[in-house]
Amino acid sequence: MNQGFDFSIAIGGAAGQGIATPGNILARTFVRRGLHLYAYNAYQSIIRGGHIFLTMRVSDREVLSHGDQLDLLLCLNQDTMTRHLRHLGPGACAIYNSDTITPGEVADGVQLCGMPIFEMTGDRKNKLAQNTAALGVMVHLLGLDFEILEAALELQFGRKGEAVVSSNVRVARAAYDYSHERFTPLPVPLPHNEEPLAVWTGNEALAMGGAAAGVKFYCAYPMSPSTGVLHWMAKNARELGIMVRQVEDEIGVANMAIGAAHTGVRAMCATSGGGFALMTEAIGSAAMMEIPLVFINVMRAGPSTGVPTKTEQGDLWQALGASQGDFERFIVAPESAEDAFHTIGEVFNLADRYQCPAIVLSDLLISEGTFSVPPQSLDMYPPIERGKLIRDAERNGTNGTYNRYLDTEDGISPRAVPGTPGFVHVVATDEHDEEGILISDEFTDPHKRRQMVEKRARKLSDALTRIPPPEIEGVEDAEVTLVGWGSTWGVIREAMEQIEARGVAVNRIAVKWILPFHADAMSGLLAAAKKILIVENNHSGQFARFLRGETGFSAHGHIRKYDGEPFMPHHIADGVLAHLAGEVPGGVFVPEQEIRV
Amino acid sequence: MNQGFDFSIAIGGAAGQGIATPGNILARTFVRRGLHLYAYNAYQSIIRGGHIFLTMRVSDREVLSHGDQLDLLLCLNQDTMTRHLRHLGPGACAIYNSDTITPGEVADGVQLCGMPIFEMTGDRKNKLAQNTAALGVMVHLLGLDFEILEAALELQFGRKGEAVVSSNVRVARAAYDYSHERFTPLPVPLPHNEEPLAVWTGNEALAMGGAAAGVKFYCAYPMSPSTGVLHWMAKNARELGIMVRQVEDEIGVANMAIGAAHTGVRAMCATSGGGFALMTEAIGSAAMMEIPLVFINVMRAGPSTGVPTKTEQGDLWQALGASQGDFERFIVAPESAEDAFHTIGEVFNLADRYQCPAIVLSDLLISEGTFSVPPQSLDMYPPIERGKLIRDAERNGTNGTYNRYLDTEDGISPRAVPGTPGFVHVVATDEHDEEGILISDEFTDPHKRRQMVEKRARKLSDALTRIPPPEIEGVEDAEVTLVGWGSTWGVIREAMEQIEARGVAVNRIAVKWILPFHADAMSGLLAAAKKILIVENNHSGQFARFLRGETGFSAHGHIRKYDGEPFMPHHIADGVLAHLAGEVPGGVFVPEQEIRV
Amino acid sequence: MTVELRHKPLTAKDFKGKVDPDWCPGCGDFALLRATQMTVAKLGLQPHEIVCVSGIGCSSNFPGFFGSYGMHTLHGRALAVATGVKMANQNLTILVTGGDGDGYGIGGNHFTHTARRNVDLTYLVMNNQIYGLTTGQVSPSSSVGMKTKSTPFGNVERPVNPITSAIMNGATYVARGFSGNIKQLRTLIEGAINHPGFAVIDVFSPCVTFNRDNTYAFFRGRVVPLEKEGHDPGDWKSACERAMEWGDRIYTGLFFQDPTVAPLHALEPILDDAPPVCQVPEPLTATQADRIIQRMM
Amino acid sequence: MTVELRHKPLTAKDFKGKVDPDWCPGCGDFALLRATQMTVAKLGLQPHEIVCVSGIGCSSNFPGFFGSYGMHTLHGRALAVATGVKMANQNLTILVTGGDGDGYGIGGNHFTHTARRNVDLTYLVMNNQIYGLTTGQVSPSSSVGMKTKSTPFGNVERPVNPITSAIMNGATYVARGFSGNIKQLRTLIEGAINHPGFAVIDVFSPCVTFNRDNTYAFFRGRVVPLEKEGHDPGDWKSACERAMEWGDRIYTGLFFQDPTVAPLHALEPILDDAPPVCQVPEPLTATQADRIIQRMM
Ligand SMILES: Cc1ncc(C[n+]2csc(CCOP(=O)(O)OP(=O)(O)O)c2C)c(N)n1
Ligand SMILES: Cc1ncc(C[n+]2csc(CCOP(=O)(O)OP(=O)(O)O)c2C)c(N)n1
Ligand code: SF4
Ligand code: SF4
Ligand SMILES: [Mg+2]
Ligand SMILES: [Mg+2]
Repeated sequence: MNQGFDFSIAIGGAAGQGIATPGNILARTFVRRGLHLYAYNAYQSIIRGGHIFLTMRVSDREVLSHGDQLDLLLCLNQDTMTRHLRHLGPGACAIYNSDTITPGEVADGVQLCGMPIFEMTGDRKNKLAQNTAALGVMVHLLGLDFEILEAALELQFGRKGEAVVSSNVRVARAAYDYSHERFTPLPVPLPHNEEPLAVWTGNEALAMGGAAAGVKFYCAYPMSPSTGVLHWMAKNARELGIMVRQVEDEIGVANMAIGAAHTGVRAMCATSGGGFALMTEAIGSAAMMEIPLVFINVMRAGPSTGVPTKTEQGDLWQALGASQGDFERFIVAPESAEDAFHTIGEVFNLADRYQCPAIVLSDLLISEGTFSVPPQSLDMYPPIERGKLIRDAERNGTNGTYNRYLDTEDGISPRAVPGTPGFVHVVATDEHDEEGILISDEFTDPHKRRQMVEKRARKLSDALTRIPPPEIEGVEDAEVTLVGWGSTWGVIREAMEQIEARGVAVNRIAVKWILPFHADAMSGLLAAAKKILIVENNHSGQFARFLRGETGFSAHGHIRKYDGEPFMPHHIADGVLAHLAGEVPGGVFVPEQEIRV
Repeated sequence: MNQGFDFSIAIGGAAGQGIATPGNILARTFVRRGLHLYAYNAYQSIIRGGHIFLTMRVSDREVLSHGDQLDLLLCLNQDTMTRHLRHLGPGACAIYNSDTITPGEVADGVQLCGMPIFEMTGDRKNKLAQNTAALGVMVHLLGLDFEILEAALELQFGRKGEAVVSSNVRVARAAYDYSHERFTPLPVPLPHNEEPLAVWTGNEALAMGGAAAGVKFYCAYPMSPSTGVLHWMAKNARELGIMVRQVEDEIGVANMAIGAAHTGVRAMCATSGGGFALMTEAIGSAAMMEIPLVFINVMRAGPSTGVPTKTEQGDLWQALGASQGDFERFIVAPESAEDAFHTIGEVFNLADRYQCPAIVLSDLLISEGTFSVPPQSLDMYPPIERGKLIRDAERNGTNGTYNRYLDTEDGISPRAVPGTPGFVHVVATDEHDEEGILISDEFTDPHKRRQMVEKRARKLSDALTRIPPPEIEGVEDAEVTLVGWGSTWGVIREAMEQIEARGVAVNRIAVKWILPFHADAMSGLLAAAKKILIVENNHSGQFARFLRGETGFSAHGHIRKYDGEPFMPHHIADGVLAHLAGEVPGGVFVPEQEIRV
Repeated sequence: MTVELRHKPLTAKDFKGKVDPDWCPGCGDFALLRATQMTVAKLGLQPHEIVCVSGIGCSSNFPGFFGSYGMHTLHGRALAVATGVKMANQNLTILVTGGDGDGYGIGGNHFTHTARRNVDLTYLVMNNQIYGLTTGQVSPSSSVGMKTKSTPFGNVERPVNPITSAIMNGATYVARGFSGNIKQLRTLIEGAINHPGFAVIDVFSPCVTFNRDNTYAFFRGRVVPLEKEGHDPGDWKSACERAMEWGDRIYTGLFFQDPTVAPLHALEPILDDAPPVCQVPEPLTATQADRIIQRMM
Repeated sequence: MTVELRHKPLTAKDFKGKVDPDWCPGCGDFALLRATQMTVAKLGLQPHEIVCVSGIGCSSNFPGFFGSYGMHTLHGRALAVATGVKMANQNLTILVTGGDGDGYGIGGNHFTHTARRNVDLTYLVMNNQIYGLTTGQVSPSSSVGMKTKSTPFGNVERPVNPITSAIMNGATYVARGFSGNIKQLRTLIEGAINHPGFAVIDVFSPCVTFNRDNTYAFFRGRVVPLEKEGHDPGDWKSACERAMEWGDRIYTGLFFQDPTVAPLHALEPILDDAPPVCQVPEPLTATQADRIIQRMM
C-alpha cells in the first residue's frame, strides 16, 4: 500500500519471557530516527506463560494500524514459530534461537535466521540472552549501525548498572557479527527523518491529556486495560502536584472523584466496563448535583469479565444507558492516542461549562496501543475554561441571595465551591429547587419539578455548537461510504487506501462525539451517500442501532468483528468488496481472524 | 366518559394522619360489591407531615387510571382543603373536620360537608376520629347501609381488640347519623355486582406472580417504590416456603440471587433505578454464565435519587444499557398489575428456556397503584417450563463428556446444577470454551471467542416466536395512532375514549416486550399509520429513540410528562388535539399538571 | 481564600439550614442536629468552612437542615464523597452524617476503608437500628428477633457492632452517643472535630415511628456514660469489651482514641506545605510540561 | 439427590480441574490448591457435593483448577454469590476462594455481612498483599511503605487486618495459614469445612512476581504457629492481640472459634426439616394459592 517505507516486526513468546524490553528498545530506536510507528500487543490475562504477540509497524509516514503483513518475526519460543511462521511471505525473515526452536515449513523467499545462542554467548542459563541477541540480528537486517543499538542498550539498562549494560552489548555484538556473515539484510534500509518523534500509549495520552487540562485529582481502582492511566498518574503525581488515590472499588472511585470535583478541582477517573457498571449510579448523581468531571471507560471484550486483555467497542450502550433517568452528559470516543490527549482537554471544558459529567470511551486498542507522535503537535497548554465557577468571594452573593440552581436563561447556574464565604448551599441528588431545597422532602411540586428538569436540559441546547460536526473524508460521490466511530478511525483510513487500490471509490465518516449527537449534520451526510457500510468492533452493531435511533438511517451493510482482536486494514477492504459483490447474505460481514494469537 | 357509574374519591392530608386506613376500608368495601377500582397515592419522601393525596376511582366497569375529576374530597387538613377544593365541580362534595378546617371559595353546586368532630364524638384528643367519621359521612353520601361500614371496621380493627372496634363504630355511627340529617346523598347510588373482586397493588402482583411462577428465592434491599415486593414476600415466605433475604446492598442482592439461581431454584429480586445501577454488572455476569433469573426495576422519577415517591418511565435506556458488552437478555414492561402478575410467569419461562437474565420494568404507577382484579382471572398455576435443566443424574452425562456450554444448534446447552453427580463443571464470567475453560487464561483464541459469542447470540434467534407481536387496538385507518409502552397502557386506553368523543378516530399500539423487539411487525403497523404520536412518562423520549433505533420510524409527535405525576386521560386527549391543530411547535406536547399534589 | 471576611461570633442558630427539619416529631435526629449546631458554634467555625456530607435516609437529610456547605449524595456513599472533598481541600472541616443502613449496610465498605486510611472526617451516625425512610425494614444494626416489615417473624441475623468494627478497622476516635444526652453528644462532637483523623460517633437516635424496641425508654434505663467508669480510651481491649455489652448496661462515651496516627492528608507528600489541590492553578508549568515530553522521546 | 451413586474413596488427584494451574511458577496459590484437594479427599467429599466460588484475580482462578462444581464470578462478589448458593441448597459444601483485593478491597462489604450472618462457608483468601492479576498495584493488605505500580513512592495507607476484622464482624472460625506450611493449612481447612458457620482462613500466599517484600523468605523467618503457643481460640482478646503482631513474630493457626453460634441456614424456619428450596417443586399448592387469593378480597 504504502509507497514509502512500511515494515512490520512481530515478537512472540510467553508472558514472562520479556517481550517488552526488545519492543521498547526498537520503538525508541525508530522514533529517534523520526520514523512513525504503531504497535499492538496481543496478550492474555495471565502473568506467566501463555502467548504474547507484539506487532510493531514502522513507516516514514503516519502509521494508523498494525497492518496486514509481517516482515520480521522474532520467535522467543517454539509456540510462536509454530503459530506464526506460516504468516510470513517472500522477503520476510524469522529470527529464533536455534538451540531450542525448530522452524517448520516455510514459504519461498522467507529467510530463516537461526541464532545458536550458546555458541554465540557461551551461556546456557541466561534465558533473556536470546532477546538481546535478536536485537543484534535485527539491527543488521535493518541495515543499522551497531552503535545505535549500543546506545539504546545503554539507555535501557543503564539504571541496572554497567555490568548489565556491557553483558547485553556483548551478546548483541556477537549476534550482530554472526548475522552479518550469514543473513541478507532487508532490501530497503531504515530511513532517517530529521525530526525525532515521541512515543506513548493511549493510556499515557489520556493521563497526559488530563495533566495538561489541569487535572489535580485522579483516583482509580485497577482494571485492565485502563490501569495504564493510573500508573502514569502515580508515577508523575509528585512532580505534577496531582493527588492520586487508589480506592477500595469503583463505586468509591466515582464518588470520591465527585467529592473532589465539588471543591473545584478538575477530577478524573478511569476504569473498564465492569468498573464502569459500578460507577453508573454516581455518574447520574454528578449530573443531578451538577458537578462536572470526567469518567473514562477503556472498553475491553465483554460481556462481563469477558476477555480482559482483548479489545472491543462493546460499551457504547452501557455509556448511553449509564444510570437511571434522563440527565445531561457528554459522551466522546477518541480516535487515536493523540486525539485522546486533546479530547480530555476539550471535554473538560465542556463538562465545566455545562456543569455535568462527561464519559470518554476509549478501548484497549487505543489505550494499550503504542503510537508515535510528533511532540510539537501536543499542546501542553490547552485552553482551560472553567465556566461559571465561583472560587472566591470577590464575586457578589450572600447566603441570602445565592441560589446554586438558579434558573437562568441558558440553564447554567453560577457554581460556588465549598470554602467560599457567602455562597453556602447544599447540593443534592434528590430533586431540588433553585435554592437546592429538596422538593421531595419539603413539598412535592410537579411544576417545580418540571422547571428543574427543563432548566438542566436547557443547558445543553447550544452544546452542539461547541462540538465539531462529523464530516465526509475522501472523494465526493464515492461508491461506498464507511462509517466508523472511535478507535477504528485509523484502521479504516488505511483500509480506504486498499479499497481505492482495488478500484473502488470510497469515503468515510468518522464519528467521535456521541452525545450530544450532530443528528442533522449526520443525516445530511448520510442522505448524500450511495452505499453506507458501518464498521464496528462488536457483535450487535451498537453504533448502527444508535445511529438509526438518532437519524432514522439504516446502513446498507455492516462490517463487524468481535473475536477480541482488532481489525486489520484488509479485513475492512475485504468486507467492502464482499458487500459490493453482494456476497454478504445477512448484511453483516465478519472477517476471519487469520493470525492465531 | 364512562356511561355507567364512575366516581372518584380523594383523601388528602399529611403523612402520619392515617390516610391508608380509610383508603383500605373503602377499597375493600368497593371490591366486595364487585366494583372495579384504581387508586393512585401521591405522596412525598417524608414519614410525617408533608402532603399525601390518595385518589380512588370506582366504577362498574374496568378502571384503568385515576381519571380526570374528583367527586368526593376528604380533607384531613387545611392544606388539602386549600390545595384541592378548587378542583371540585358541580355535584361534588368536600368532607372535612369543621373544628379545625375552614373551607375556601367553592364552585357552584359543590356540597360542603363539614363534620363538627368534637360535637359528634365528645373527644378532642383522638386525631384519627376524623378519619373514621369521614367514613360514616361517605357511606351516607354513597347511599350505603351503615352495616356495610360496621363490618368493614370490624375487619380492619378486629386485630386490635373489641374496644377499638366499638369506639370506631361509635364515631362512624355518629357521623353517619349527623350527615343523614344534613347532607344530600350523591344522585347515583353505588351499584352492586354479583362477583366480588379482589384488590392488590402492582408490587403485590409482581410478588404473587413470582410465587405462582415457582420463585422460592427472593432477595432485596429496600428501595421505593419496589419495597412492596419485599414486604409481600417477607410476609408470605413462611407459608409459601420461599427463602427471603434482605441483603446489605443491591450488589449483594443481584449476586446472591445469581448464586441461588445457579442451584436451580427460581430466583428473583426487585429494586428501583439507583439499586438497578448497582446490579447491572451482575446482570451481565448472569448472561455470561448463562444463569436465568429475573430482575425487577420499579422506576421512579430520576435522575439519581430524584423524586423517590414519584413516577416516571425513565429507566428504559438504563435497562437497555445495563452492563458492558453485548449479551442476551429479555426486557419487558408490564402494562398493569394484572399484566405484571402474568408477565413474571411468562418471563421466567423465557429466561429458563434461553438461560439468560430477564429485566422487568415496572414503575411507581403500576407498583404502588391499587387495582381491582377479578380473582378468577388469576392463573395461580401458570405453566412452568424450566428448559434444558438437569437436576438429577438420571440423564446421561459424566464429568468426561458433559460440556456446560455445548455449542448446540439452537445455542442452548443442557444446564446441570451443583449437587448433580456426573455433571461437574465451572461456570465463568470470563469468556470460556464449551467446557467452561477460560479462554482468556488458558489460551486466547479468536476463533473460539467468536464461536462462543455466536453460540450465545444464536439462543435468541427464535425467541421472538415466543413473544406476542404488538398489535393495533381500535379502529382501522385512524387519524391518529398512539404508541405507548408499559404502564401508560391503561391511561391511553381511557384517553382514546375521550379522543373519540371529541370526534377523532384514534387507535393505539401498546408495546410491552422491549427486548427482543418485534421490529418487523412494528414497522408494518407504523407504516400503515397516518399520524403517530408517542406517549411516554419521561423527558427525553426514551422509547421514541429506541423505537427509531429498531425500526427507523420517527413519530410525528410526542406527548410527554416528567413532573413526577402520571398522565391523566385528558392530558393525552389534549395532546392529541393540540397536535392535530398544529399547536405543538417543538413536536412535544407536555401537559400542565393541574392538581398540585 | 483570597478574601478575608470579618467573622462575628456565631451561635447555634447561625447553623440553621434553609428549611426546618421534617423529621417525625420526637425523632432522635433532632438532638444530634442541635448538638452539632451548638458545637460548631462553640468551636468558632464559620458556615463556609464546613462541608456536611450525607447519603440517603431520614438522617441523611441532615445537611439540608444544617447551615453550612452540604452535599446530599447517594445512599451509602457519603464517606467516599467526603474523602474526595477532604483530599482535594484539606482546609475544610468535614462532617459526615447519615444512618445505620447508609453507613453500616450499603456503605459498609467505605466505612472500613475510610477507617484504615484515617481520613480526617467527623462521622456522625444516627443509628436507629432500622431503615426509617423506607418505612421500617431490618437494618444491619437491628437486634436479633426484631420484627420489621422485612422480618415479620423476627430478624435472625446478628447485628454489626459499629464500635468494635471501627476500632479494628483503624478509626482513631470511636465514640457512642445517645440523643437523650445532648451534653455528652456535644462533648463527643467537639472531641471528634478536634481529633485529627477519622472520628466516628455512633449515636443511638431512636426512630419513634418504626422502631418499637429501641426507644428512648429502652436506652434511658440502660445507658452508662463511660466518663463515669474511669475507662481509658487508649485501651482497645477494654473498649471492645465494653462496646460488646448489650444488656442492662449499654455504654456511651468515648471508647477509643489514638492521637498518634497521622491523618491521610498529612501523609501525602504533595500536600506538604502546599495549598489544597483545588487551589493550585490548573495549567502545567513549563518545567513540568517539558519533562513529560522529554520522557516520551 | 434421587440417584445414589456408589462412591469410591477419592484422592487429591480426583479433585484436579480440567486444566493445570497457569499461576507463575512458585506462586503461593499452588500450596493452597494442593492442601484443599488433599483435605476434601480426606474428608470423603465427592466432587459434585462441593461448589467452589470465586471472584476475579490470579487466586480467583482457583475453581478452574479444582475438580468440583465451580463458579468464577465477578471481582469481589464471591461471598454474595456463595451465600445465595448455600441458602438455596444447604446440602452443598461451599468453598469460597479468592484474593486479598477481591475479598478485603472491593468485596469488603460482603465480607463484613457474611461474617455477621455466619453463613456456613469456608472462605480461603490467598493474601499476597498485592493485586496480582492486574500486574502489581497496592492492595488493602499491603504494608505501609510498600512500593507498587500505583504507589511508586510507597503506600501511605494502613492495611486492614483480616483476622481482627473477621472476629469483630462475627465470623465464628478465623485462622491464618501460610503457603509454606501445607500441613498446617490442611488442618485449618479441615477444621473450617467441619465448622458449621462462617470460617475464614487468611493465607499468606506469596506473589513471587510482584511482591518483593512479603516473600516466602520474609514469612519463613517470622511465622509462629499458634498451636505451639497454647493459644485458646475461645479468647477473642488474645486472638486479636496476637493477630495484630506484625514484626519478628507473625502468628499463624486458628485464632478464634465460636462453635455456639448457629449458621444462618439453621436459623431459617422454612428450612426446618425441609429440603433445600432448590428442590421444592415450583408450583404452589392449592392451599397456598387459595389463601393468597383470599387475602386479597
Ligand atoms: C442504591 C439505593 N438503594 C436503596 C435506596 C433506598 N433507601 C433510601 S434510605 C434507605 C435506608 C435508610 O436507612 P438508614 O440509612 O438507617 O437511615 P434512616 O432513614 O433510618 O435514618 C434506603 C434503603 C436508595 N436510595 N439507594
Ligand atoms: C469491577 C472490577 N474491577 C476491577 C477488576 C480488575 N481486577 C481483576 S483482578 C483484580 C485484583 C486482583 O487482586 P487480588 O484479588 O488480590 O487477587 P490476586 O491476583 O492478587 O490473586 C482487579 C482489580 C475487575 N475484574 N472487576
Ligand atoms: S421515620 Fe423514624 S428516623 Fe425517620 S424521621 Fe421519623 S422517627 Fe426519625
Ligand atoms: S502474579 Fe503473583 S499471584 Fe499472580 S500467579 Fe503470579 S505469583 Fe501468583
Ligand atoms: Mg436507620
Ligand atoms: Mg492479591
